[in-house]
Amino acid sequence: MKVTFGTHTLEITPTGDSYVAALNDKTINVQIVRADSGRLDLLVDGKRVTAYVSSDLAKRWVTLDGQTMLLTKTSGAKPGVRHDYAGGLTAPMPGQVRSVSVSEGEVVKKGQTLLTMEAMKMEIRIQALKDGRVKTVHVKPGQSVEREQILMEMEDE
Amino acid sequence: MKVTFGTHTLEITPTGDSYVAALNDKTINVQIVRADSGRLDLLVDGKRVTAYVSSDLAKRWVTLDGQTMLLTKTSGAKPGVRHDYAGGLTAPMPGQVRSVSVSEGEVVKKGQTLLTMEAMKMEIRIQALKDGRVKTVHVKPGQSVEREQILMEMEDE
Amino acid sequence: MTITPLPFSKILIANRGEIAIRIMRACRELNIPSVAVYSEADANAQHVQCADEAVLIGPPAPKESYLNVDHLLDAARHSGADAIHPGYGFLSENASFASAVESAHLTFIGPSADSIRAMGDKAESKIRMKQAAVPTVPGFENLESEQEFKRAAGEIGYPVLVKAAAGGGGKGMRVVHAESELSEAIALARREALNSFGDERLLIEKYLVEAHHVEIQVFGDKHGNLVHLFERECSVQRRHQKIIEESPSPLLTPQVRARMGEAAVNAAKAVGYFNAGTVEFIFDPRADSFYFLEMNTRLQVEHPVTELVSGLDLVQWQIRVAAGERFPFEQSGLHQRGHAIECRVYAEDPASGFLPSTGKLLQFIEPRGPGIRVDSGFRAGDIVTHFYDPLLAKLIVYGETRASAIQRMKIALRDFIVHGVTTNLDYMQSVLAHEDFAAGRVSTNWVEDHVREWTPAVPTEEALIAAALADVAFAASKSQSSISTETDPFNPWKQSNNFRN
Amino acid sequence: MTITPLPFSKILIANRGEIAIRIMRACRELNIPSVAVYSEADANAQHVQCADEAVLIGPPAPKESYLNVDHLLDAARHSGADAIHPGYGFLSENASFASAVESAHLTFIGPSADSIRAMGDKAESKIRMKQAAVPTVPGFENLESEQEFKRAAGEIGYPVLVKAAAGGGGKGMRVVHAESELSEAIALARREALNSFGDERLLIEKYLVEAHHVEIQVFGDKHGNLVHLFERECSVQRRHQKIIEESPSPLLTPQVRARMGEAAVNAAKAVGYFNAGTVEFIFDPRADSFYFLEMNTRLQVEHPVTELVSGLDLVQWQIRVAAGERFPFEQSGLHQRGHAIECRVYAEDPASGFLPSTGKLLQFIEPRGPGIRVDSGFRAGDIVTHFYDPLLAKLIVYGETRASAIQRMKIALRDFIVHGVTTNLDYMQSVLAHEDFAAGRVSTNWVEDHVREWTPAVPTEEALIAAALADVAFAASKSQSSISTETDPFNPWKQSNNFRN
Repeated sequence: MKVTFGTHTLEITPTGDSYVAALNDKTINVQIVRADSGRLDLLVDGKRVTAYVSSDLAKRWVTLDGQTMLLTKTSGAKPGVRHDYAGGLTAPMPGQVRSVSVSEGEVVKKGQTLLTMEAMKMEIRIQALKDGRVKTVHVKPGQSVEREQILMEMEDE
Repeated sequence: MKVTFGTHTLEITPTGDSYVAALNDKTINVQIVRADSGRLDLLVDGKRVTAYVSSDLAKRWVTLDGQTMLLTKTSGAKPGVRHDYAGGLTAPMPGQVRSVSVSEGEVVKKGQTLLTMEAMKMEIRIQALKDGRVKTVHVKPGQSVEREQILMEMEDE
Repeated sequence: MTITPLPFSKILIANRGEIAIRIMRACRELNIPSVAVYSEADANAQHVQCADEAVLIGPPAPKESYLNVDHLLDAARHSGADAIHPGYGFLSENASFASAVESAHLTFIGPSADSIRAMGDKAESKIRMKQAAVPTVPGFENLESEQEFKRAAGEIGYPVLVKAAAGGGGKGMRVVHAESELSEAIALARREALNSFGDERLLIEKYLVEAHHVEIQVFGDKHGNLVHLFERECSVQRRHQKIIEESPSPLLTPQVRARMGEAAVNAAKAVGYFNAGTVEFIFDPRADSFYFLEMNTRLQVEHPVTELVSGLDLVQWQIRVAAGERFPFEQSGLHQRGHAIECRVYAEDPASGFLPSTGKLLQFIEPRGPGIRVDSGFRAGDIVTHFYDPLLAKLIVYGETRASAIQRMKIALRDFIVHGVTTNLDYMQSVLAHEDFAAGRVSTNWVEDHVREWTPAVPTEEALIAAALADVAFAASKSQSSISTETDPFNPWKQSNNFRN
Repeated sequence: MTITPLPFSKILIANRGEIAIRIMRACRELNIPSVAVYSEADANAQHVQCADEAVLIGPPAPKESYLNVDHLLDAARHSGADAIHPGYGFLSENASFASAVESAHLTFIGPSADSIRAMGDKAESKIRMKQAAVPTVPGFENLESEQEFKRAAGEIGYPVLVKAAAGGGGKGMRVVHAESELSEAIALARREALNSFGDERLLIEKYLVEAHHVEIQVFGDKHGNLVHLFERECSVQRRHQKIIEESPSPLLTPQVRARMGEAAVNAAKAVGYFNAGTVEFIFDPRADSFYFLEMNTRLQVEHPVTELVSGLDLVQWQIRVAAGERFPFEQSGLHQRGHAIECRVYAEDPASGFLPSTGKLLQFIEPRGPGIRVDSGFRAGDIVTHFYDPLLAKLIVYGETRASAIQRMKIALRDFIVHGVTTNLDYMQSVLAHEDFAAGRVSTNWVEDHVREWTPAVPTEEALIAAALADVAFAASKSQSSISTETDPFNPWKQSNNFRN
């Protein structure tokens, strides 16, 4: 079984009562001691490891030793889809657009407030990441937006 | 859907977004508000009820309002199988037979110790429930027994 | 030795989340049925499941549900509740609501509307405190034009703090470092103030750079008894909102503690206070001086740390005091014992400026063990929406000493498993492990500096392996709840015969 | 303000279940890695999952694993542990084990082998206590023939108690009401004594009918400081084993408490005691008199109630004292605060004479909330076997007063969900709700009388409906973790328009 998370590809092979994982030119012996309710008790090269794992489509949430990591399962052939759409400003969280301070074609400075959003009773300012020109504005004040929805697109001046 | 637990038979009929349960000539409206991980949030005739339910083959463990009940799903046609095998003395719990104090054919008095078992570091005495005669002894000292395994059979004198 | 029956037949809790559940637990313990209210977004929320009854009060937007006084009073009438507990946030510090509750012949579980009004107006309260000889921060109130703000800020000296006169909880609050930032800060703060409190008035005051936030819990019955339950140190903040609180403060000497407690009791007495309240101070550890900041006329998010060190149940006492009970204790009989710390577990991403995170909770496993308490509002399967505050749970620990409480908290944070939303759990671990925290050197702007050094965990080899194997393992265990290997890897007989000889 | 590093690099816990986990938590908090030991039946047990390392020590039978001194010492050597904590039960009160541990140049986390030996022999300890002017129960030791037992019993007067000289925990103990029962009781007690302690000697003493079991927690460091941490009332018992314990006792006056505490400290001093120990007394509330029963030279199952009222972590202190630390407190600085109750949750059937119940835990949901602590040894999916004590968990609550602690415990018992084995949860609810318990009138034989009035819950209509619907509902929610109905039943707009106007 071959699995890819981002830039890491693992080859997992069952061998009797355990598994061999090949990763980054290393070979690791893994045994599943117990698996229930999103919890895995493993022996990784003889060391006891408890991992909590949840799946949400291609995403895998993993907690190990109190550290939580989010992995995305990708097809090994293609690079993963990037969330920060090139040149686009996306909504950091779901909410409502409060105001749009710029119009299409306007030249803006790095750090300038382009748009404000409201979510969870907070006001969030969306600012320009660098100097440039507003290419397209996709949203209007009052509009509800999803997380990672593209709000506006920028281009170099 | 018709379900029988012991002497009670329920008829459950889905109606739109809820169910109608017919039980003991009563009709009860039930709605499932949420169901996950062995927990049911119900509306029973409009009253909020949280029930914890687990299944183990035909058995159903149900906790309601802090009271835990064990139900056994039976076929509506036949009465349930009785656990206290007629005339037989069964092991109250899994363990090991320590000693057998009587032999086949022996006449015994009510309350007389017939056999001792050991389980969980305790010594348990199996006593005659009434006066009678030992018909058959099925076990030997040192033998491991399961819960409800028949240890010996008795007959009237 | 039985509990005296209280005069309430039913209590409506005008709140949601962990605090609604906390209050319902207290109701249950006092044998009083509780009524939950909920918005359309909260139909499946834990606080609804936890109550004896529940009433829908409107759409998700707070203005149309949890902040809607008419709907709440209708819900109380409808359900036959005779008292209302407002929790914290929402309408808890709204004097008009307290008045409306009393006008409807219901008991408001909190202070009088007059006390709330007096302390709710930050400008007015500051004047009152000056009169009561409680030390206050240099600042100005009742400013209108931008010119007036500019003049005031110049006189105080930058940095200054612009904040809502009616505010609290960090909403409508902005630090301004230079005159060029003042105009936008005023506009934003005004809008947030209006949105959060329905009142856009602002005040301006000196912003202390190395300030610590130390507050005193006060409590009064309706018979004139007013005590304090010692301090809480609440200096670990982001966006002016507390994330870690503790009691005792590592910085207060017994002398300063006594003086601060006395000042807090005087502040509360000046407004005829009863029920639970908190007097917040800015504390300058270099000068051992403190200034009155504001009084929160309600139960505080961080009340559990006080419960653990004082041994008192603050929420039960809120209900008892509202019912007219008299304190059986006096100030001299109250003592701090041990050390308590609270960490607020938020659905938010510390790596992206603590922006809230939403989603379905795929796992939600609370830590447990001696000295660990979790006040939470969620369970696995629940959905965290963007409509409300992203507080998932409060993790509180008790230890004999500060060092042992810190150690216990580090472990508890590691044992708290939340999947489906990003949380600040990992970040708080780094704060607890930091030498500045151990030394009590964390002032209110420390997080802003420290979070830049912090990065979330990078996937390890073991994480990649666990993620890959999970698909296999959980698929195999679907029909049964666990799988076990027959052979045991630690079997010593595999290696040697030393035990069998 | 950091924790002083202790001289142990690794601690082996020679036990299993909840107490092994409790000790591992303390190790983690003191930054010391822990080593679990386990039998073949416990390969998947929680205490194994909880440890930093785990070593298999033999087959399921305790004699071949948890009671096997050689295997335990080999495991310690193998893993590099330099101290051993015995927990309670198993080898915890075995002087030879304590000696063997010290001979192997490891630290035994407990009292000296000499103290254990002196108190372990019930006959010898009674003589010692008489010498130390600690009041003792009338009785006889060193009896051999049945004739001698008969003569002794006759002299004391029936009912009498026959018990193991080396015993503890109700094992090898029989109440004899008449001479005709004496012979079988001696035979059974001898066999149990031999089986449990490897020593068949018995003693005989007066059995007090309305007796209460009150015990005093003592604690000594290795520098001659010996304090007591007040009493625990442990009169709710079945088969001479405690099921509910509390502190303070509802029956003790401050005067009796002080006298009993002093007697306990004297008892401990008489055997040069250090580390945690418990002096058990029989208490006659009508005469306010008490008699020394025995001393348990180990940590007690019910230590959490003392932790909650004293604010001290007894297990951490056991390790610290073993490491040579000195108490930073004195008797005068120790106080009881509030009230704590413990309920022992057993896999057993109260309706069948409290016989143990075995099986797979289909659900195991622990109650939570302020003032609730659960020390457990299981999680859902675990299997309860017949090899060991059927204790699933200890549920402990804290309240400001006894009445509020009882109320909190009632709720916590209701919220504890265990499926797959029969438990005593429902039965304990009936005890907590009984007027005799509220009035503190429960003596040690109360359960035997009371349990006859008690019957388990009869399936209700709602239970039948829930059981029938579960098959449908859980089948539907297999692919997703929860299902919700679109329409909300509490929608007030369905009934009226009062909120929309």
